[in-house]
Amino acid sequence: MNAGTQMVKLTYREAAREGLRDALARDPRVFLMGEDVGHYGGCFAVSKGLLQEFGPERVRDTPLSELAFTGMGIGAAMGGMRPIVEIMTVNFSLLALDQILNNAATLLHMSGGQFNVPLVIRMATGAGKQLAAQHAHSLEGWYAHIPGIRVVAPATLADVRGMLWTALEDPDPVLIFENNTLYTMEGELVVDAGPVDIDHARVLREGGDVSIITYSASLHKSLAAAETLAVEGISAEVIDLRTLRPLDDATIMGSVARTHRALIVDEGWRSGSISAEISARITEQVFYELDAPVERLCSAEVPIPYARHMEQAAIPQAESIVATVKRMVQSHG
Amino acid sequence: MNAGTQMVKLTYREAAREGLRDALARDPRVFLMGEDVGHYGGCFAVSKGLLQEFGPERVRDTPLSELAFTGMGIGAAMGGMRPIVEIMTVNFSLLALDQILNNAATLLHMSGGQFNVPLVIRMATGAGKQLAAQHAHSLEGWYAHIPGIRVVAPATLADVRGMLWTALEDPDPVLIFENNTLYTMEGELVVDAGPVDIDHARVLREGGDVSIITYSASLHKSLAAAETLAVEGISAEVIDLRTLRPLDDATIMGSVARTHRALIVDEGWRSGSISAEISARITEQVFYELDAPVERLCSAEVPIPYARHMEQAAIPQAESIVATVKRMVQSHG
Amino acid sequence: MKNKTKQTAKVDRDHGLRLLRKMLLIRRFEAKSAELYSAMKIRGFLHLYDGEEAVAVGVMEALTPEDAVVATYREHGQALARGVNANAIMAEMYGKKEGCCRGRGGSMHLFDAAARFYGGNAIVGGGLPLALGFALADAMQGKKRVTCCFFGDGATAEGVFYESLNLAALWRLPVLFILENNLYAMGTAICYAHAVADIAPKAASHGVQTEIVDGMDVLAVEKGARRGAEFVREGNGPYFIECRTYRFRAHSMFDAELYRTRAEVDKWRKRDPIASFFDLCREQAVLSDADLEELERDVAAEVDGAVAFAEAGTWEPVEELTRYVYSERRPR
Amino acid sequence: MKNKTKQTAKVDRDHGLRLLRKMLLIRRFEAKSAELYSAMKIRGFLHLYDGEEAVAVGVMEALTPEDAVVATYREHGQALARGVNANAIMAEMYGKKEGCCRGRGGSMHLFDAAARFYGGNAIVGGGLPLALGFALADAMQGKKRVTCCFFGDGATAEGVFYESLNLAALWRLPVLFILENNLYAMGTAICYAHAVADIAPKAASHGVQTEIVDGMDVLAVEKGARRGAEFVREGNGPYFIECRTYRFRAHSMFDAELYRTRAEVDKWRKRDPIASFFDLCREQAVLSDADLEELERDVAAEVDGAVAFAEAGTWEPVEELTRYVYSERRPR
Ligand SMILES: Cc1ncc(C[n+]2csc(CCOP(=O)(O)OP(=O)(O)O)c2C)c(N)n1
Ligand SMILES: Cc1ncc(C[n+]2csc(CCOP(=O)(O)OP(=O)(O)O)c2C)c(N)n1
Ligand SMILES: [Mg+2]
Ligand SMILES: [Mg+2]
Repeated sequence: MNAGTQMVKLTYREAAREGLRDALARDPRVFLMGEDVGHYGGCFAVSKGLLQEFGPERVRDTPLSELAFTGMGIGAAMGGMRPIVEIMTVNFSLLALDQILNNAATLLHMSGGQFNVPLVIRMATGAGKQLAAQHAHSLEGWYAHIPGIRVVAPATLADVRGMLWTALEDPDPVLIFENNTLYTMEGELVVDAGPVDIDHARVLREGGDVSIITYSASLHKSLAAAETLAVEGISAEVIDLRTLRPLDDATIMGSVARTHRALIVDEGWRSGSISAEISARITEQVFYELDAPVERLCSAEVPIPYARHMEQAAIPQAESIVATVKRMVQSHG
Repeated sequence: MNAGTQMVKLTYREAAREGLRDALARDPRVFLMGEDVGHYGGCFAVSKGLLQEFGPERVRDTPLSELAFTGMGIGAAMGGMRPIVEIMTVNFSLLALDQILNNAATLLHMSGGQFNVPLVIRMATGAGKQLAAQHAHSLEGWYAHIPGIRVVAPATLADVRGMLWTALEDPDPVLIFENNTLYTMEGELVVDAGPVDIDHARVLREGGDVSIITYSASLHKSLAAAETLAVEGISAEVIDLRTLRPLDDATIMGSVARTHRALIVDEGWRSGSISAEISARITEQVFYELDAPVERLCSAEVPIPYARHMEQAAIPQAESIVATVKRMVQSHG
Repeated sequence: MKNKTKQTAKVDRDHGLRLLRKMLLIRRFEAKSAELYSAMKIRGFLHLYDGEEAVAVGVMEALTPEDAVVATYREHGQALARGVNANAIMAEMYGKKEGCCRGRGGSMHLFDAAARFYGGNAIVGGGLPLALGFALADAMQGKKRVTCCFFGDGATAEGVFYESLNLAALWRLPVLFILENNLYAMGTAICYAHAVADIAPKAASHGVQTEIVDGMDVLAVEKGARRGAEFVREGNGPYFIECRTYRFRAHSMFDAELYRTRAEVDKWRKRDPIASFFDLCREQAVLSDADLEELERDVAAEVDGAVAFAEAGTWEPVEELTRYVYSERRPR
Repeated sequence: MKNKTKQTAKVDRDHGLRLLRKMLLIRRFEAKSAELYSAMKIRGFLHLYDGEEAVAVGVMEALTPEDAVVATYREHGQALARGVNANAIMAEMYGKKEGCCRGRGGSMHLFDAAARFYGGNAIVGGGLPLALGFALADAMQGKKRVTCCFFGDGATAEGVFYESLNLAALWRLPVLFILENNLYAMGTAICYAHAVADIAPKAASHGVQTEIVDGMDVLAVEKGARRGAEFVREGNGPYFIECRTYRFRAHSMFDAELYRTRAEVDKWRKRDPIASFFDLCREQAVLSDADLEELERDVAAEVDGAVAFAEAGTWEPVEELTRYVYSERRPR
């Protein structure tokens, strides 16, 4: 067995760390900067050990200055480096949004094509850990509104490791959203897993009755739901979007054209979510293939509450996916 | 003729100013703060003269500190005042987004209902004045993603004057978006025009063949398009959404159930726009009433370019509305 | 530093009892909270104030019930010192309906209208503009009140800190800024986050009156806070106090403390604000070992009571999930 | 202020000609731009540098072609001084394809890769972090280059200014900060925006080396900038120069100038940087009236040429609308 096929057991967190290590080892232009990425070892322990391995020039602890260090990443990218800016969590990224939207996303266009911004920004996202309203946003779908950036949401070990590589090779800004509930997820990965494409969604489970279109943490709930549904004789196809901007319409429409029903599962707040965009596109592109209205299962439109039962009630669950699919399949035979 | 029915000719700008004057005169708790609202007279001359009329305690020029003065408005609102925070334009509001999303929108919920935030934030929005990428965002639909706030977009003189009043009486934060191309629009208004509701969309023109669902500057383009279409025998209903959060589903669905076709016209970027949300809801609520797929006419997904011909090509126009409606009506008789 | 050394400070018995009790309550309440965290009764983030008790307790002495407090996410200490009910806090951390925020806020979001305690804020620096707003509202309404705002050294790297200082000074707002400088922002030592580790001169450069106090000395903090509150209340504009302190425990329950040495922590522990204040009181024959024992019993009972209250609490029905997103009553 | 008075400064002829020509070019180019604005050839916002020419021209003298410049939205002056082609700028303001940004940027977004001119930025303070990034990239790549960043007094109220100062000082980044203090942010006089109108001490409190120069005196600006650039280039970290200047005309073409008096403007006009520099050169018998006339003719020709170039330019086809949103070539 050569390295390419040797499998190793690890967590999503470790896979993310391997991705960072690959990147730092591979390209001297790459460096990581953000709050507590160094001495603390990363707020989710993702970058643990990297300061020791690569030194303080390459693994840079920043002050709590999200706006300035994100903008600094943009400038450094334009200046020939390949920065990875870590904004601890999406909740704090609002402080940096001006730089992301008004500079990272627009400089190429405003300059008439003169300057591209090969920047990667990583952040944790999502609810589920009882961190309450200010620490539980799921805004990756919201970010996908912005032209000029790419938005990816790795749900698997291979993706969290490999998307970083591809993102660093991209000439334009890429935002990587890692759901904070996934870090402890275990799985297997080939030892020297490499880059993965960031242009396509992936059908993770084939099925004929309904297409469940989802991403990130909800992918795993959707796969669990599909298992349950299978027992009851309902065959659900499960699509991992992987990239939220630009969306891979072909994979989505291909699936819906086969199953004639679509459910989008999304941890973002419902109104104005990425799931609304997908629903609208399905209507626009394969309306006459639909046997039933496209449905969405999203988070409740509420700042995420602290109490566990309330928080879990606020976000989509395997049970609610099962129930929704059953209703969709049964009521519109 | 009494004051209540006496009409006066004025611009949208003047109507907005009358709204501010009403508010300042009516309630001593109301004050206006923002960049250049005082000595300069407002960047769009909306607040011209108000500093002289109400003094520097009530009309407060702020430093360029969007994050701090927006947050200060939140605190002042909780402290018993009724602040109107003016963020010159939506483009700069990104700097204040953390306070808007993490505080204004969440405090009521996080505090278990103890503290509401009766804050009004006004800002100009929109493209069309050749101000290029960093000064031409249309993000009002994007803001409508956030639970806990209300988002309104006055398209008429009555609304720009009256929505402020209603917003100030609302116990929760209200964001008012004024499209910068509307300030010079002229019209008539009753002298003592008062508050208007901010809960309902309005059918501004009735029609039977298609529902054009829109708001703000696009409303006027849609009305013009409807005129043109009428000449060609196509009867378009035009809905002014007025409030983008929460959406008035009843008015939208009522119309679509009558016309069986819907076109949403929106100056926001297409992907993840408020028009996607409306499309998704139509699918969810009146799918079986539809004679044709819901369509959207949005801005091109590009940072708005400076050159006039490019900028105009980037945003929806009456001509493109006419063309889209004709295609919709003709191809799916 | 303007404060005199504690040896010269005279304490009267009631005052000593009150300060010591408050600090002890915080210490014991939090020790119990940490236990309950391990027992999975409390979840999310839990940031202990262990070592910093003298700051909140000293500061609150200078405030009246009409004043307002804006806190951080490390705010059990700030809340307890302010007089927020321990039962309501514990129930909140359990996520129970009887919690001060009906279980919606948790450890990082304690609010109490009655105490004018305007919350924990989990966005570093996020409370600063709110404090300005309360102060502005008071000033515009002619109320001679103080708004006291807590924040850490980490927050002083955020742009909003400077925007807030300038605005407060420009408009002479009645804000008492309390910097809890514990030398670390999570795992980032102040030298890795600030080119100049002296924060007070930065505040002074914006025209804010500043003072530095020993944050391990509750009397020094109290004195500074009284000076500051008086200054602010008299309409002289904002006042900034840097309290030099240290957190004895990890940043949160997720912290492996890779960034500092045991020796450094031990050195600071020798300056424990509770032990040293009690020693002072004992030296001055104001308090005895028996007093301390009684206080400990009393505080233990309060903490136990809080746990019992929280345990007995109920869960908000999930049907209530979307309550409090918007106000329930609107005029039209 | 460190600079000596201009009487003592000695100018050599080539230097004098170069500085004067650059300032004149900016003045005449912008006067023409204002005309063209009224003629509706140029649209959007147009912010003139009239009165402030000595700042950009003086600063650019200290930079090499390898250095980088990050500008504001009032950047025709900065661009012309840096050597961005006048034709390309004018065509850009016409919105023509031949413009330096193919008509996509307009007046507020002039970019030029060849000149390492990284753009006008229409978000006040938005360029500061970018400048840090260029400087960091240079430092990490071992390049001894300077990144020069312009911004106004208004920008120094933005939090990002302080975040940037601290980071630049903390990491000793090779940034030359140029504050164009023209006493107003739009219509807000500095006294209404800053509790303390002295900005330099605020920068100094973050450990940044500071200096104040007379921004109406091109030689003083140049000297300061040379000191600063040298300091930065030698790896000593950032340097901050406050240039005290004044804008003679309205903030933009939409400004009724309600916030200042004619008399104040007239007072400042007496210190016109171009007239006073020419006077100095004439006093020193370095330049004559005839030289000035020739420069005027020369500059007029360049401006006319730019207008002709812009007029002759073409419109980017609307089919190209969505180009440059993403790069055209990607590795996979
Ligand atoms: C804007 C923002 N950025 C990052 C974080 C994550 N975070 C939480 S606490 C903390 C450190 C804050 O340090 P300091 O202000 O010194 O307070 P301390 O924890 O020492 O009391 C960080 C980085 C946050 N909550 N908010
Ligand atoms: C973040 C932001 N807020 C507000 C504005 C609107 N605005 C444009 S220029 C300006 C004044 C800036 O003043 P200053 O920094 O002193 O530069 P000057 O115009 O005097 O050169 C303002 C408020 C903006 N462009 N960006
Ligand atoms: Mg700290
Ligand atoms: Mg200025």
